[in-house]
Amino acid sequence: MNNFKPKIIAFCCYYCAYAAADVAGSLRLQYAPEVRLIEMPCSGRVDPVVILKAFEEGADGVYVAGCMEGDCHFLKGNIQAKKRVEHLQKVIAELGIEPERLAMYNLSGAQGDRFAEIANQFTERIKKLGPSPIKEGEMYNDNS
Amino acid sequence: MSTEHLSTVIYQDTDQQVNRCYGCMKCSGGCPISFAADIKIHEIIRLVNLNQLDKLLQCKTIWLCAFCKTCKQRCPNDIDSSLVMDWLKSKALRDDVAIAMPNIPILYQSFLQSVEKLGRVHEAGWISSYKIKTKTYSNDLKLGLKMIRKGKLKLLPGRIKNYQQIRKIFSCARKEL
Amino acid sequence: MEKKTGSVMVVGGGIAGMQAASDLAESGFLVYLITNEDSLGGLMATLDKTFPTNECSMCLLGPRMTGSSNEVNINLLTRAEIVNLQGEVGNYTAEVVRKPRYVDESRCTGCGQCAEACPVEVDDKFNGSLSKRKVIYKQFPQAVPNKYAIDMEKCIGCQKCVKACAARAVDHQQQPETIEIPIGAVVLAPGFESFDASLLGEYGLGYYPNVVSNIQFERMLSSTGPTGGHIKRPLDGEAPKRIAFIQCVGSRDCRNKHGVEYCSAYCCMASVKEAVIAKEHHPDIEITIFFLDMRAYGKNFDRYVNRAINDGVILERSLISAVKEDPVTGNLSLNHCKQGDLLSSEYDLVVLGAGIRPPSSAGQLADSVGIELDEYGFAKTDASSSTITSRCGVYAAGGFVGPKDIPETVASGSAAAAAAMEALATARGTLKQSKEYPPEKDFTGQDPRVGVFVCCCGSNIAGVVDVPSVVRQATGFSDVVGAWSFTYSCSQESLQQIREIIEKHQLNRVVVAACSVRTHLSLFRDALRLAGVNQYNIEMANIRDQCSWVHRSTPDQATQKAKDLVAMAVAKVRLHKPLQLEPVTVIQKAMVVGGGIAGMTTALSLAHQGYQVYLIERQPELGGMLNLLHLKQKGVDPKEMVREKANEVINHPNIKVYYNSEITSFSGRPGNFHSLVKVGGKTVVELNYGAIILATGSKEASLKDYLYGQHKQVITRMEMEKYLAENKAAVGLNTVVFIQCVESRQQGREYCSRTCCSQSVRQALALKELKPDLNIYVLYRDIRTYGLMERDYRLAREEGVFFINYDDENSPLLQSEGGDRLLFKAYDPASRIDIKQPVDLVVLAGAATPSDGAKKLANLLKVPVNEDGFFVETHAKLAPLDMPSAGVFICGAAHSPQNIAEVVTQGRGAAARAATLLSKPYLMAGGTVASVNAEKCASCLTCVRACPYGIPAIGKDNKVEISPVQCQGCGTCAGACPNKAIALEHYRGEQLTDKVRALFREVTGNE
Amino acid sequence: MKYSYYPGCSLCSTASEYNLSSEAICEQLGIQLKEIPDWNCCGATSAHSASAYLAVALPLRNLILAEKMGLDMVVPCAACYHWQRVAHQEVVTGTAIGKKANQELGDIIGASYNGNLQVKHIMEVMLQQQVLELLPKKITKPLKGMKLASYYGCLMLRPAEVVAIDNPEQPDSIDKMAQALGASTVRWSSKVDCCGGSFTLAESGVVDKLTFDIVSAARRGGADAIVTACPLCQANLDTRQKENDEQMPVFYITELIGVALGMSESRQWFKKHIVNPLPLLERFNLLKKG
Ligand SMILES: Cc1cc2nc3c(=O)[nH]c(=O)nc-3n(C[C@H](O)[C@H](O)[C@H](O)COP(=O)(O)OP(=O)(O)OC[C@H]3O[C@@H](n4cnc5c(N)ncnc54)[C@H](O)[C@@H]3O)c2cc1C
Ligand SMILES: Cc1cc2nc3c(=O)[nH]c(=O)nc-3n(C[C@H](O)[C@H](O)[C@H](O)COP(=O)(O)OP(=O)(O)OC[C@H]3O[C@@H](n4cnc5c(N)ncnc54)[C@H](O)[C@@H]3O)c2cc1C
Ligand code: SF4
Ligand code: SF4
Ligand code: SF4
Ligand code: SF4
Ligand code: SF4
Ligand code: SF4
Ligand code: SF4
Ligand code: SF4
Repeated sequence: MNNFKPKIIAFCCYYCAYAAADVAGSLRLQYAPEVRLIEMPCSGRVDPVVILKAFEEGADGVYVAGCMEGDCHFLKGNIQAKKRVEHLQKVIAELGIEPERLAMYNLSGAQGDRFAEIANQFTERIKKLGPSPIKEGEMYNDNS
Repeated sequence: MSTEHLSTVIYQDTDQQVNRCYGCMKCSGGCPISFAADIKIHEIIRLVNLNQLDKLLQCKTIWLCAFCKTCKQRCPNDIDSSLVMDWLKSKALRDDVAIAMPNIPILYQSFLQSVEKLGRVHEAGWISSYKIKTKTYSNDLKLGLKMIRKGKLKLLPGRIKNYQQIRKIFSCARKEL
Repeated sequence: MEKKTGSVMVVGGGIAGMQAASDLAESGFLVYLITNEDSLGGLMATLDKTFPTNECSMCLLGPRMTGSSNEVNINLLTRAEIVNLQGEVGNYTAEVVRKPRYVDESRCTGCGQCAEACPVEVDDKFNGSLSKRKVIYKQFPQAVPNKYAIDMEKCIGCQKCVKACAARAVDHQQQPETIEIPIGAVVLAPGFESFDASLLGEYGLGYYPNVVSNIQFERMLSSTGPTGGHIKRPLDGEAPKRIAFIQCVGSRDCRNKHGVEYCSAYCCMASVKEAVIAKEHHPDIEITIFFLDMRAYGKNFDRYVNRAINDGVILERSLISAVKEDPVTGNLSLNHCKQGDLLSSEYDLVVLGAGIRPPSSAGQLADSVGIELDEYGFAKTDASSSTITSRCGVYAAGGFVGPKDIPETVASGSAAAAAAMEALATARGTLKQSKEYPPEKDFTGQDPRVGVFVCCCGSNIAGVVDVPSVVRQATGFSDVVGAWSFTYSCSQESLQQIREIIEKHQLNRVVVAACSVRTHLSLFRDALRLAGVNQYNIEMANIRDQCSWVHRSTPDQATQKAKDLVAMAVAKVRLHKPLQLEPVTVIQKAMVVGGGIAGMTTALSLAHQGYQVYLIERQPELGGMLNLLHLKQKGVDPKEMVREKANEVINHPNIKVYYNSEITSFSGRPGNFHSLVKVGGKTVVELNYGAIILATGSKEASLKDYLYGQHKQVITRMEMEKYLAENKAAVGLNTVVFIQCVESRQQGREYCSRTCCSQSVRQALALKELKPDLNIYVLYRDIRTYGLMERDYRLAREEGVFFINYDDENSPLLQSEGGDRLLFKAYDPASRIDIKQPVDLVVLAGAATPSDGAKKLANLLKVPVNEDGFFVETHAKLAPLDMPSAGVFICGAAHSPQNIAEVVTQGRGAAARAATLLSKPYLMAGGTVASVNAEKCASCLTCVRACPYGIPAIGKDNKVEISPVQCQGCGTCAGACPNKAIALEHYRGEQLTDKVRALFREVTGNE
Repeated sequence: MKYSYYPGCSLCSTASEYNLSSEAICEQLGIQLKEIPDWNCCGATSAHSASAYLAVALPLRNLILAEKMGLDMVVPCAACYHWQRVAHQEVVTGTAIGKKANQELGDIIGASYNGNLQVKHIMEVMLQQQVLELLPKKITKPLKGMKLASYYGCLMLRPAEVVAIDNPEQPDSIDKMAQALGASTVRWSSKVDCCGGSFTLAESGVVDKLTFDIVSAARRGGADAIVTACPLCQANLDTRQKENDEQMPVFYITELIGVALGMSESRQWFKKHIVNPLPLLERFNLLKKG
């Protein structure tokens, strides 16, 4: 179990989480190396299909990181994202994937420390859960 | 009595523009005798602005003021409350009102009598005169004896050469009032 | 007429300077932005969050700074000062001295190796000296330009930095240089400085470690600050449990050489904000703010303060005389008075609400450019417009004109820009620079040919990540033509090489594995354009900030992550489509709704700039509320001002005024709007224009409280203006009472009407002038004569106007005594006396509310109003004059209650904002925007509801259409669309899925 | 360096040790003091509350006498210093009282004041560059290890426009001198607090609290002793400490300078103190037991 190197995808809004990752970098904060960032124009762009695809491909955890509530660069994209994530948690639960493998976080672009903390916490959480129940094969088919 | 507003009279006599007061209460917060004051310093200033002379002349605060000028140092409107207190004190004495802390003017008077008479103050002399007037002999008795023993209080007064000049200064001052 | 120079120098790199610079650059002028610091940002860079939205200051500022430094028409000069200005408006020559950075900006990559090597540590002034930095340093992590600099005074000359810098950027021999720059106008925005509270020893700053200034506290709250965002006592690093804020430190204080009489205007709110943020960090911290008047006069400020109180922040109305320290615990104690009692309390930390001062360089700057300063040392400006200085062609903005918060600063930056645009209207566009690019190659139908460039960033990346193995792996991906590595990809040489490689290998797509898209994407996009490749055909993998810097101890994993990120970038870039920006023409005319002082100012500015303006006023005359004001304000007679402006408006050939008219329809897109305007209730005209500015103003609320309407001796403040105009107010009066905050700042109208305190004070002074022995009482909750208006408040007190504070529990009472007689009763907390007085006249400071019909107009234009009915701007801090719909702008009392000077500033500022649009013959639309696949669209309207800007709309065939000009590119609609009918370019569904897939297996073109 | 010297009434009685030590150290440091002949009481804490005029006229006579001597005036007593400065200021700035008093004094003593004089507190004299340079050469008994709370009180700091010899809120001139003597000074916040000296006799309850607070603060700051430059402060702090409590000696700065200069007569000064400072001085080996 100790050798388990989870694959984690973080969909990061350009205006907050991506910027916070840069701050974490310039401050040389050290955090868990398992997270792969995907830059998004806004957390509101988060697409249910893409997230489900990520789990299908074998991601052990996925999170979406957007601006603080009320602070969204695009006014309310992060609220939409939150709703979608909450909905998707139910969907994956029905597919037999622990809903804790999907999360939504809010942070501001200056919070390098918070970015690192989230990466650490989430990685820790996924390590505890172990590898995704989806090993190989397809549980979900998308036609897009 | 003049019908002029108290704040105007005080402004004329002391140059203190009390109507500038914000009521910010800095003076009261910093005043060392606030804890003992029946009317707080900012309230004194406020009562001047409200033309409430009687209340002011009867309060303890004006006599307690130690003239330390902490209020003036910190007042954002540059009001020197100690000068207002001084003005109220002399007004109280002039108007012969019942003074809330009678010992204090007696103390000042005893001191000044000594100066008027001798040109300098004779500590043992004025203190005992004060104690007689206020019937407070026993207070600090031990301390006084100790001071005498240590040569700090001389029993015999000395007088300056030109003591008449001092008396003239005092009489000029009386004319001022 | 002599030819004018189409360039402007902006002095000061704070938010005011950046705003002025970007408005000017965007509207066709060449800008020289000079600042005496190492980075852009100014005071805002030191702040953590900003009131009243609690947004992160740096998040707001970061994009602004990068934007200013990337804009081709802004030449940024750091460590620079203007020392001389010769010539006249339109044709100035500015002499600028650039002090050396000792680091070659063109070479430095911001890697920080030099600072790691530097052996000398000094106090970090940026962090309020609460931490240390090296002698070679970057001002703050997000500094722009992202370059290092040497603090030469402290340098010991050890040359370690020189050796450490692989880019060979450090140059200890750099000398100051003087440059002469031809310009047409100057905008001065050197800001203000925080007052040095250690000069007031009674508060103990600099003597007692646990007393800090508000700037230091901001730094502590900031996650990039000296304590990493943790509130710690400087003495022992303990987390404080009790914090006191002391207000008006060094402001509203005329006692000695260190004080100033004005109110610094921002500090009440800043302290409330800092208290709120501190409480967010640690909800159980006990926080008390000691204040005199809570000056929460701005838009949404009172709500903010009320929320703070609900969250447990304690407000105590009492200034503090002195702070004492317990030398054993470092705890601090202070006395305050409450209802006549003297209370003493102990705190773990004390924060001083230090006010502001004009910048220390103000005197020298004024001499150099030949302008006058006012008695406080701020820029002396024209009585009727605070952007106009004493020298023609020199304009002032921001804190330099007087205390201001951020949105006011931004508005004044725009206003100064507008003034310069007016002066240089004929030269607009003459010096505008645009880069020459080769024609774009057409790759249609070609397979992807991807080139991967992996950066070593000196040893920043290569020191941790195994760059050769990343290159090796990348070479193997399908569609990848080749991979190359560079020591510094962003250096001029490397960029040149990249272009050559692209051309040689006929690459049509590029991946750069280096640093952040936030700082470097535009640079590499430019390289693509120069190589004839569509600038959107690039993807970056951030293998520095996200790998080498943050996983130093696990180089293998860092390398693996770098490889993954590159694979993911390649997978995504394969599907990139060349995006074209399409030009759409702009009608270079504006419509202004509302002919008050705001609307007239905007109209005149645009007209002076050469644009045609339609001014729509529903009354038969221009001037709005100012027609009703009588008293002079800052030396300005409002009626006079209205008359002058109205004449100018009426006689200006570029302005067409429509009286008695209202707009009845609104359609089109930015740059091309159409409206029907009903004139005189009958005629309807159709007007086409490119931008619209709302200036519909405010009105006095109709009052019910305090016997208004029942007793003829109770009048409103507007009625008082009329009385004073007729000079009869004082006749036969003995006692006049002003009651403040009537129907403002209460349930249902939880805001401050902002103009009433100062107006009542002026009215009281005017009455005193008419009849010096008149008894005047002003019953107030907080006297809000913020900023330089504080002087009027002092004058009124000196004249004997008696101010009595009241609160909700002790509201004043007014009784009719039959006939004309009235009696007022009030409790005076400052003397603990009940005051009962017969009174002859009562003046109610009634609330200001949005003018009638504002809501209707908002619905017509599909723009939002807030719960109070005022228009809601795009962004409360940085876009105060823009409305969320592109092409719509806002100014004046319709935005929020404000005083004449502020209205004029906003009016002019809105003109600059509109000019950024109107100055362009066409708009470039497209890029990263959403588009609808009509075939898939089920017309479910999910997107219509999801879009934060209300842009998707039902169009032809009942299908949704999205205007590429209006779309902001957030992708919320695309994420929401249940049929996946909406694609956000660059983030299309298949691009994202492929990017995800690439983490697990190689993605090829054959899936 | 030559000055006219105004000792004032206190220094002739309750604060005689201040007088003795001031004169002694000045002599040692080559500063000549010439006592103003026939000087009179400045009115101190009482004159102003009876009459604003008296508070100016009394010290003005001394200024006239000193001006005749042609020497700047040195005053060790903070109260006298304060009132002499006030009188100087009133005349120089030409206030109504200043003008009147100057004119009437002219009639009374045949000379009036021209304002050609500087009134200096003895601390100002001691902190002159020359003296500071001389001191290290003269110090034979540095006050090493002694921790002092320097106490300034009100009269030499306020009002700042008239008297400030120092930062009115965070003064450090006594600290600097104490440090020059080899002692260390403690960080404390009661340096400029009022001790209530003006009514020590009339309202002893109030004064007891004020002095108690100050002495406790000094103790909490870790001080071995308090050092002042004002006879009212010294007397008040020295005499108001309760016999049963732990007591803290209160020095005049001039006494400590004397000790550091190795003056053996200092023992006589200390005998006049109410709180006996000898054990402390002996503990630091500054005075021999005996
Ligand atoms: C503690 C604190 C908290 C605050 N919090 C808030 C808040 O929450 N919300 C809010 O709205 N406002 C807040 N403010 C106010 C806000 O910071 C200011 O309104 C704003 O930063 C002013 O911007 P500016 O561009 O005018 O000046 P500055 O930010 O001061 O920028 C001026 C720039 O000009 C440069 N410069 C100066 N002189 C020269 C020269 N001679 N030559 C070249 N360059 C020069 C300076 O170095 C600086 O870079 C706060 C202020 C403080 C002090
Ligand atoms: C009671 C009160 C007292 C004030 N006192 C002062 C003061 O003493 N000092 C001070 O500086 N400021 C004062 N103000 C603020 C003052 O209103 C502004 O300073 C200034 O007048 C605002 O200018 P404006 O152009 O934004 O709005 P306004 O002066 O209100 O002008 C708005 C104009 O728009 C027109 N309009 C409105 N809606 C439409 C529409 N739908 N279509 C066409 N036209 C429309 C109106 O007819 C009006 O002419 C006061 C405000 C109020 C409410
Ligand atoms: S400090 Fe000054 S302004 Fe404040 S209450 Fe006292 S007298 Fe008034
Ligand atoms: S001068 Fe008087 S009122 Fe002012 S602070 Fe001192 S004791 Fe209080
Ligand atoms: S490139 Fe050179 S000067 Fe710039 S940060 Fe790196 S080491 Fe320092
Ligand atoms: S030369 Fe100066 S800046 Fe460079 S490392 Fe040495 S001390 Fe630091
Ligand atoms: S009243 Fe003015 S100066 Fe005082 S803290 Fe508030 S905003 Fe600052
Ligand atoms: S492009 Fe390369 S060299 Fe330049 S800053 Fe980014 S990582 Fe460093
Ligand atoms: S009277 Fe007006 S300006 Fe003053 S606080 Fe009340 S609402 Fe605000
Ligand atoms: S991308 Fe964003 S702004 Fe554009 S239409 Fe969609 S939701 Fe609206």
